[in-house]
Amino acid sequence: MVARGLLTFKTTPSIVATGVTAGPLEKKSPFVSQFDKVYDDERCGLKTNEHAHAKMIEDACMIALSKVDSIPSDADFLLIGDLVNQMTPSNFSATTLGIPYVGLFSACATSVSSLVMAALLTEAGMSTCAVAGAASQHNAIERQFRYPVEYGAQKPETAQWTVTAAGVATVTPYKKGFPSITCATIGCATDLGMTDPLNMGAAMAPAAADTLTRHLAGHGTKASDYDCIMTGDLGKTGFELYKILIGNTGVDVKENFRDAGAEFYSDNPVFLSGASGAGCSAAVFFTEIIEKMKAGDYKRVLLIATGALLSPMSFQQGDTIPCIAHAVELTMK
Amino acid sequence: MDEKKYAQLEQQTSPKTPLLRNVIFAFLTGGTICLIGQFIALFYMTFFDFTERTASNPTVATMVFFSMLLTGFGQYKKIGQLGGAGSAVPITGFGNAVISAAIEHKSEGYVLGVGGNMFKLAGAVILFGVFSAFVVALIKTILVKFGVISW
Amino acid sequence: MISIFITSFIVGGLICVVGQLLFDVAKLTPAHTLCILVVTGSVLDGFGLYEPLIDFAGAGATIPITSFGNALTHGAMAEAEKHGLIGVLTGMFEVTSSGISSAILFGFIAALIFKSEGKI
Amino acid sequence: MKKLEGMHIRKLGLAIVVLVMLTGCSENGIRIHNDSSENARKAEEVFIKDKDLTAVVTVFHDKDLLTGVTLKTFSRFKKEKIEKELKKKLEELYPELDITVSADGKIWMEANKLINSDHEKDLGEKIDKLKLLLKEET
Repeated sequence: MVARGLLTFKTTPSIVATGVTAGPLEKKSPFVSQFDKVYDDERCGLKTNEHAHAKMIEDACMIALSKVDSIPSDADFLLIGDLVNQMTPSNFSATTLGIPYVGLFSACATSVSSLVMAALLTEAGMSTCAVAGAASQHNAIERQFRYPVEYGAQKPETAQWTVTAAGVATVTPYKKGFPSITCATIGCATDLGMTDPLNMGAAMAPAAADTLTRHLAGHGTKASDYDCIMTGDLGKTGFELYKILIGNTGVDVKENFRDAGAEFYSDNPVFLSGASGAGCSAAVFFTEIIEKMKAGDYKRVLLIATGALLSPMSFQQGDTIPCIAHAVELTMK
Repeated sequence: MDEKKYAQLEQQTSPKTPLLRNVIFAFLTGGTICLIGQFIALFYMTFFDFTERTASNPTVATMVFFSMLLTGFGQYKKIGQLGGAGSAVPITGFGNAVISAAIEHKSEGYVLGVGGNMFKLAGAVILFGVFSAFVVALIKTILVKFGVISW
Repeated sequence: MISIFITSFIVGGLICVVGQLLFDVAKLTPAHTLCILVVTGSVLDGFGLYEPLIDFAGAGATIPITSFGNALTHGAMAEAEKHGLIGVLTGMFEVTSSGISSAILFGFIAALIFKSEGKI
Repeated sequence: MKKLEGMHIRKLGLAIVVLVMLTGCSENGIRIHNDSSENARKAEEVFIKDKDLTAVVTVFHDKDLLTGVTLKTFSRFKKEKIEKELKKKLEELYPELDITVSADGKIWMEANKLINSDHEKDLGEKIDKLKLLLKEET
């Protein structure tokens, strides 16, 4: 049976390895000990931010592959994305890696959308080893979407800090002892007329709420069935709004609701509302969540990555911010 | 949920802009920058042949120089986060806009990058400054011609 | 003369408060705010009000961006006073602001020696 | 060590200059230096009557009359007007002299320096230089 946007994976592809790299500022994150590689230089010793961005993706992919004793030529697909114009960092890392590559863009929701694509390819029997993930680099993204990094603009408390991180996962057919992808929901682009690019959490919250509602209804589950329902990068402001929206639909909002953006820099006030960026959800999902699943703390989790689909041009032309949220359900059998 | 209701909910939930705090910090930051400017003007008046009026040019240039150092060493954005308009409105903020864009676009080369993007943020200020100067001077000249006002 | 330090602090601070209100109450971007202030300075000079403010507050009036509008208008009007209507045009090409030239100069020097860093 | 000491002295000197400027400026008073044949009393009376002024320094030298004044805080708004009016009054009193009146801090400082230094020979030159300075536009 085909249901709109709802996917169920009968073969339950597994995430057998993850690779997460992060920049120097991410040492302030409580998750830092779980990251595979943390650079001391935000440009990774390279000339430009964009080169560093590509290098981060490359290293994350190499780490994710090396954990299953593979090399890039063993991988069938590379499904990654970032936020820079035309995703050049992903493209450059794909050139270096030499894996058949599809660039994906769902803004900050790319971590889940790429994971879903990898699961689909695996389910169809077309892939035995797919690398999926997303990345962002603070300097490269800031200069594109907002102001030059050194520009002294006052950010409101709702503003989020784009993380410098890349997170990728190696997806293979079902393997015992690893978290596996059982089902997913592709979100609808939602736009409730928010226009403030310094309050992206508020813009993304309705999309996350919508996708969660659809996932629960479509797959016939309850929020309490999950050990953890983690959203991508709503930040503190967006997370509050999202919980209210979800509460309004009659779902019991309990402690199993978490947000990667709000937790990424814990309560450090200099990061204002929290973290954002494609790398934020990818880095937390592929460390904290996967580790907890492997350790047996979490049996069943729902990951909802959210993305604001704006461009600097659409904002300057006075358009609203359309948002997207994709959900993927992982279980530990 | 429709757009209006959500906008309302968003207004209620999002943290309020601390207006009073922002205004006070803007006043203190802006005031301090101007006070430093006054000391520099005094310096130029005391040690060089500048009058109060002519000292403003080297003072402005010196303030932009300070702005360059603060921007280059990554301090101006911290002042900006604290002071808001207090650091954006003085000429140092204009300098910061030009200098930060120049540093940022260095990676695209000195001609296309630095040259082409230096006035990305500050260009609008120059445009409206020059245009409004033209309009104001034109209007005043015409009014003087018709004897409505005098210089 | 000690009073000029006090007046420069207060007047400079107040101009910035106007900017902050434009940020927070009118919800304008920094670029819009600065443009409005520059035009304000230029119009004030048209009414002959900005120069007295400079006499009163010194750097408190010359350091905020409003003085940039004032300087340009003042240059254009000085030419217009001498040469009439054509002076408005010729004046426009003569007026300069030390703010722009120093920002260009130091901006380029900064690009030569500094790199941007996304640190906090 | 000597270099260090020199720096300290220079710094101290600078601090003193600033302090003197800050305190010295606020004191009321009229200083007149007269080495011309004119009677300075008439000018003094004008200065005393003018309520906008806080301090005056005046140098009479040959055919020159240089006056630097400091104004009350809120009178500074009318700086140009006050300068013009004062100049007019002085011109009526001393039609023979070339009169320069300024409320600019630089003139006030320099006029004070002229009186403090006893070099009378290049007084005229220095006054001419100040007049030139005033003519400069921003």
